[in-house]
Amino acid sequence: MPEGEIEDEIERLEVVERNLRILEALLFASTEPLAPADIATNLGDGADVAALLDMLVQRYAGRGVNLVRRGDKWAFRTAEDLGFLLRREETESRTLSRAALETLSIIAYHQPATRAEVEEVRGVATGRGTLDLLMEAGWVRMRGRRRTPGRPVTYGTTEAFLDHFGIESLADLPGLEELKGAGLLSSRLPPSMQIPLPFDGPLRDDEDPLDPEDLADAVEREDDR
Amino acid sequence: MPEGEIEDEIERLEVVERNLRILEALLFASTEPLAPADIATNLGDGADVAALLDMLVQRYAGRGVNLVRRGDKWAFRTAEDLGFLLRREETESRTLSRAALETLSIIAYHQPATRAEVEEVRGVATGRGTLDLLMEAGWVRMRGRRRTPGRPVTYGTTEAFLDHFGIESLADLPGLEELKGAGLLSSRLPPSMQIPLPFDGPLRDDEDPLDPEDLADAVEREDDR
Amino acid sequence: MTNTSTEWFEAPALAPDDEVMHVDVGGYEGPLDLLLDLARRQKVDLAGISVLALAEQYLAFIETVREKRIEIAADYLVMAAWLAYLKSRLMVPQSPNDEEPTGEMMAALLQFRLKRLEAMRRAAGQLMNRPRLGFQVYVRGIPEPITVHRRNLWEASLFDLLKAYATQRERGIPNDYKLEERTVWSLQEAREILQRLIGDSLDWVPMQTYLAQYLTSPAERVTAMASSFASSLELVRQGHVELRQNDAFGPLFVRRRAGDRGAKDTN
Repeated sequence: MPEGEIEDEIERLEVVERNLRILEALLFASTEPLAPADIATNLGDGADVAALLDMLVQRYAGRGVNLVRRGDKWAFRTAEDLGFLLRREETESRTLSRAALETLSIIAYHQPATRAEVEEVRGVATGRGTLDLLMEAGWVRMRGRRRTPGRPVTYGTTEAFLDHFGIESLADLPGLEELKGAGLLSSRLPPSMQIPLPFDGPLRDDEDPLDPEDLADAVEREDDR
Repeated sequence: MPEGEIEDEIERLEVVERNLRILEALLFASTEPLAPADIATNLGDGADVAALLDMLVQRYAGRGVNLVRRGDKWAFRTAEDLGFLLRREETESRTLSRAALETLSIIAYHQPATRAEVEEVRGVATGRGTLDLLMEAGWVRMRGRRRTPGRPVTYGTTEAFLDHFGIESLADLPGLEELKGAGLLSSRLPPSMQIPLPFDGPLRDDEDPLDPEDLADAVEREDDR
Repeated sequence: MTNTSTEWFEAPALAPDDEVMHVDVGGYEGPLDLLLDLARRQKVDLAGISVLALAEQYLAFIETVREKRIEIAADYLVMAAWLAYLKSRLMVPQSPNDEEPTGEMMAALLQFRLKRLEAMRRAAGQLMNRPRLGFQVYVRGIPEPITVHRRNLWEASLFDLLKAYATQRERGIPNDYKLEERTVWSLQEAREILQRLIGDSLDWVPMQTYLAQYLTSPAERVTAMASSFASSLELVRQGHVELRQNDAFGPLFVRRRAGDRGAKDTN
């Protein structure tokens, strides 16, 4: 390699190392997962955030603290296998009711889902309080309104849901493949073989944006927290 | 090295690595710096906590996050040279309130002036906040303490004050005739009225140096910025 | 929650099969939950359950509950009606031109719903047994939040500063301060001065000459002139002095009137 190229390469590596340090510092400092866009502003121009994140994931792979993906965001979390050592006395476990747990899993696996659809799966009416509780926990959010008569609100999970349950993306929901294979994610009879997958992207074809009042409600709820 | 010894060595290294992982996770998750004694209880018997901490310090030495000692305790902190990542400067232009402007002008002309003296000219009480604000703006400083009962703090202006208002020295503050000439003072003033000559030298005869705790206060204020 | 095999959906504590009929319906999360529980009791995979037997068990259960006059949610009754219909469809052979779903289709639908509910429960259990944040996985214990340092750039001009100072100093001047007292000659004063100056002179002398010493100060000039003139007119009326003016705006001459000897004690 000609000498000039070697120098270029050394400089490139130095820039990468510097960016990795910045990435480390920012991700360590925050308790909330960070989006690559939040990080990019602090790196030099033309830094490949995705590649840097990948390098950092590998560096921390076997360590006591890992860099994990949560939806589109990234965060340092203690290694899963060390949980037993770190148990804190003060963590009070919020026990969710059976109804809330079922509702949460139905929304997670069937999202976007309306209340009627949740009720159809459970075979029983869902109290308004159940959904409120899940939204208050920050795990469920209103996504939009289904483009059907009555324009029911559609619900989906949040990034905090992924973070809380240690899931990289909805595709990694436990047992998803199995459920899909068994046709159990359908809201219809098994032979109608079109199996929807949980969807947390932007609004789907059959969804409208939320009405302004819905958002006002949500803000209010946010304020109550 | 005999084969048995190699195996022992490998096993020893594995234990060290495992302990380092636990140490990393403990220090990361702890809500306060940890003492070696707190850590020892979570590691295997006979673990050399001091040596492990030392190894971890070295591993993180060049990283964006360092393991640092605070007294007898240990914690991860953002590398000092990256502290700028955690501070976001937002400058906002604001107009000085009338009260602040008045207080500042009196201090400028009457310095060294105590708060009581400022109040006497203003005819109203001057809130502590006003003086704090002027000090925060960097225009007013505590000079010393007046050698009178109660030893009140004397205030004066700073270099930054001269800079901001484009005055070369305090002697250049316009005097009585100039103020009249500029139409700022009416010509019908009692002949007894005088405008003091601001004093900006070191301590005056009637001033004592500040007490040590005054200086501590000032440093604290500096830190809050 | 440490135990990874925690069963989140333990069925409500139920008595053995033969006592099922005595169980309170309140322990169930709706009719599907009750059916699922009954189906589990068949101790086979849901795919292999006898839907007919299940329907019969459910109907018997509801019957018992009603006999005991226990309030029961409408959901349960709707399900009972549907299951009664399902049962009849399963037992009566389908006629060729029947448009209604077959008993088998209805049974399959029920099985599907039971399987789906069970799957969702299992999924919820799996979710809860994951290494959850704050239970097995932790965030940074001492986060270093980004502190937004709001720096105020204070703005003030030298003019503002000086104006503030001047305004205050003026405000500080006591309100009862008397402005320069303007000298005003009262008519009485003017008369005395005039009489003293004219004295016994019987020569015509311009009044301004008498007043010369008073007319130097501009402040006094006007008042001295005005008051002296007014007083002189009064003195003329009383016959003490005489006035003469040769032409308009010309000097005003004044002299003691001949024969006025008592000038000094006119008053």
